[in-house]
Amino acid sequence: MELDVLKTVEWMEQTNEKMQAKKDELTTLDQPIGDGDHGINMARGFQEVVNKLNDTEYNEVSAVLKDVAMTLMSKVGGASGPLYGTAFLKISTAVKGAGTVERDLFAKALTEAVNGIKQRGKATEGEKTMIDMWSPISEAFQQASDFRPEDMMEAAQAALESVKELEATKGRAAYFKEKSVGHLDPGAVSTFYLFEALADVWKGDN
Amino acid sequence: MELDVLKTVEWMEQTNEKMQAKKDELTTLDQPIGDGDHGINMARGFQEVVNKLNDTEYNEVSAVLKDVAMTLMSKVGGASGPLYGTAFLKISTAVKGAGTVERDLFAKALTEAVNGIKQRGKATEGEKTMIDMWSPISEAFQQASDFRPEDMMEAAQAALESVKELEATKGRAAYFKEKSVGHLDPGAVSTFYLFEALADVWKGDN
Amino acid sequence: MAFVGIVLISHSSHIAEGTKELIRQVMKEVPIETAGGTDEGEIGTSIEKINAAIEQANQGEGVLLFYDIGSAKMNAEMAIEITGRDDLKLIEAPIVEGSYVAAVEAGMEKNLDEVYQSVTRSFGKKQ
Amino acid sequence: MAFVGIVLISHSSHIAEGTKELIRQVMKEVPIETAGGTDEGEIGTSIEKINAAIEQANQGEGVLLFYDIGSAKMNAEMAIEITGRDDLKLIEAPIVEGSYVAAVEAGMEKNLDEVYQSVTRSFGKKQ
Ligand SMILES: Nc1ncnc2c1ncn2[C@@H]1O[C@H](COP(=O)(O)OP(=O)(O)O)[C@@H](O)[C@H]1O
Ligand SMILES: Nc1ncnc2c1ncn2[C@@H]1O[C@H](COP(=O)(O)OP(=O)(O)O)[C@@H](O)[C@H]1O
Ligand SMILES: [Mg+2]
Ligand SMILES: [Mg+2]
Ligand SMILES: [Mg+2]
Ligand SMILES: [Mg+2]
Repeated sequence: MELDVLKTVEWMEQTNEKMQAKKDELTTLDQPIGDGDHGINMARGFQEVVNKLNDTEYNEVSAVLKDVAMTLMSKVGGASGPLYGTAFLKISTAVKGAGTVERDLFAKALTEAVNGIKQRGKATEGEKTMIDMWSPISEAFQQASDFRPEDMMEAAQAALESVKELEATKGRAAYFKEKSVGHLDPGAVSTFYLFEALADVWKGDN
Repeated sequence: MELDVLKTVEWMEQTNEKMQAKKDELTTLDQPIGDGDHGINMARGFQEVVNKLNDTEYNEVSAVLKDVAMTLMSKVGGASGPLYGTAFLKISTAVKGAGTVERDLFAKALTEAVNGIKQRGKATEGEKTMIDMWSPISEAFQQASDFRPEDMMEAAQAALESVKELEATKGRAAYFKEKSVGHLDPGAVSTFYLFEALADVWKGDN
Repeated sequence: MAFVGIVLISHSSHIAEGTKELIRQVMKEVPIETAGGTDEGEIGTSIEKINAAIEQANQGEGVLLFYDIGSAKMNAEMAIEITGRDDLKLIEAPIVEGSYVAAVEAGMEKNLDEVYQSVTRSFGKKQ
Repeated sequence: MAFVGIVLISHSSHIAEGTKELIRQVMKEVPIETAGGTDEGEIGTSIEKINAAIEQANQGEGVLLFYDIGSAKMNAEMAIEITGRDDLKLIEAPIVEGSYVAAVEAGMEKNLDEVYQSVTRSFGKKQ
């Protein structure tokens, strides 16, 4: 894995395409245990991200990701705005100065992102939020040095299954208590797509 | 004292005239420790009362007072609506069946009114509300059998003085805590005018 | 399916309507009725509006009433007494935050007492 | 005379504006600014709106921020961090009832900590 400015922009473009394609799915997931806007939030947020990136020249991956963070924070009206925003801001800070981001650095940056989300949302693993996707993916990154995109997606897939059975104790879904069990968490699913887009870009590495 | 239907209507008309004349004063009193609408509330409420009474034929004092109560409840937007409304409703119930209301019956009715206000407002004497006017006036009524309008107004005047020094613990003025000391309570002042109007009608008794 | 109804009594029609809007995003079916402002559209509350809202909100499962400050409570109590019904409960809880919780609970088909208890557990008493 | 400012952060612009209207009836001078809805006027909150409101509300005596539910809190915290100021306090109290108390306290020229304490004493914590 080698993220340079071009690849990072590509990652965001592919993420945006997925969010547009999955807009209704994400919104539908947010209906039974939320306010039914997660797809709208993500589609708007990443569209704005892509608009911003296409309008700007970048010399550094860190700068790209900072603009991603800022755009998501200001353009997403819901909880996912500050959460994704914080995640990207942490990654941006962690990779500052690097021309291309190698796997090890990215793994470190992901740890920071997870901590950032936890802090921002005052939540931890097992509360049925996007943390339950970000955290296992980050974990997976820390392990084998021959880590491949397929391994990442395997971790993501496994995480998705287990999120369903959790009871929400943070965010809007928490109001539904035990009724939240059996539903997917919309933020975990959008996070899944974010990393799926990364896997696609990464697979094209050479 | 003898309140018949005619006198009761006259009492309300005189009260209305006073409330119209004192509208600005009552509103001004409600500004430093309230929301500045008591004069507006009273002027509107009693105007509607008079409109209602002029439109209706009555056989009984009780029926007049019931309409007074209902009108005040529905036409005054603030706390004074249900409070005055409750007071008049209690008086109406207490004098039910009486063709003319003599002093003793009225004294009994006033006790009911005071209890009604207390219950409605979950308040008691000394909390700087209209209770601190209704209660001493009612007390005064219970005593001497040669009780005259002048005695009633003396009690009312004395009450007015002491209300000023109380600290509000109920109603909007309670938010101002110790800062409420030194101000008159608007509801106590409008109650003063209500009984002043009664004194005027009563004085004209024979 | 019938749900516990919710009535939002506020001195300001904007507060009542905005709260309803916030709830409607998450709960489409639970009956939410507003009683905001006086009959003249000024700041204050109206017993008639409260009564009409109660009537509308009651699907037979009872109604939970929220109010904002002080005198709204007295008008709410009067309105409840006037109906003579015993399936109405006035609650001392934050109007915006409390009614949001109540709507979610009502949507899960909890009964009036259960909804009342859930909201009460979630918040301290009002001033 | 300078007062502690109040910022009302709500998912609904109606809730924020209605609350301001309720307070304005009793407190004319205390700065009250609203940050209601998203930049697009939809239900949600906006860091930019919050920042603008903070800016407007600060007369040098600091600002107390109220929010309605969940995610508004995160946006409020982000906005506060962005300013880098230490005279801003986010409070866990009912947005309507709490800000009313705060406005009265601020109008009595209490300082930021005193206003914060008064409101906290009056209400239990939010959910
Ligand atoms: N406190 C929190 N900590 C971590 N993630 C959270 C928290 N609150 C919400 N989320 C995530 O945000 C997602 C909801 O995002 P979105 O629907 O855009 O915002 P909102 O709930 O404000 O409408 C949830 O599915 C969950 O993954
Ligand atoms: N809980 C209460 N018990 C008794 N009287 C009260 C109570 N609350 C308010 N009042 C009376 O009502 C008066 C205020 O009436 P008004 O200004 O018309 O209503 P609001 O305060 O709703 O604007 C106060 O001056 C006080 O005398
Ligand atoms: Mg949502
Ligand atoms: Mg939302
Ligand atoms: Mg008033
Ligand atoms: Mg008023």
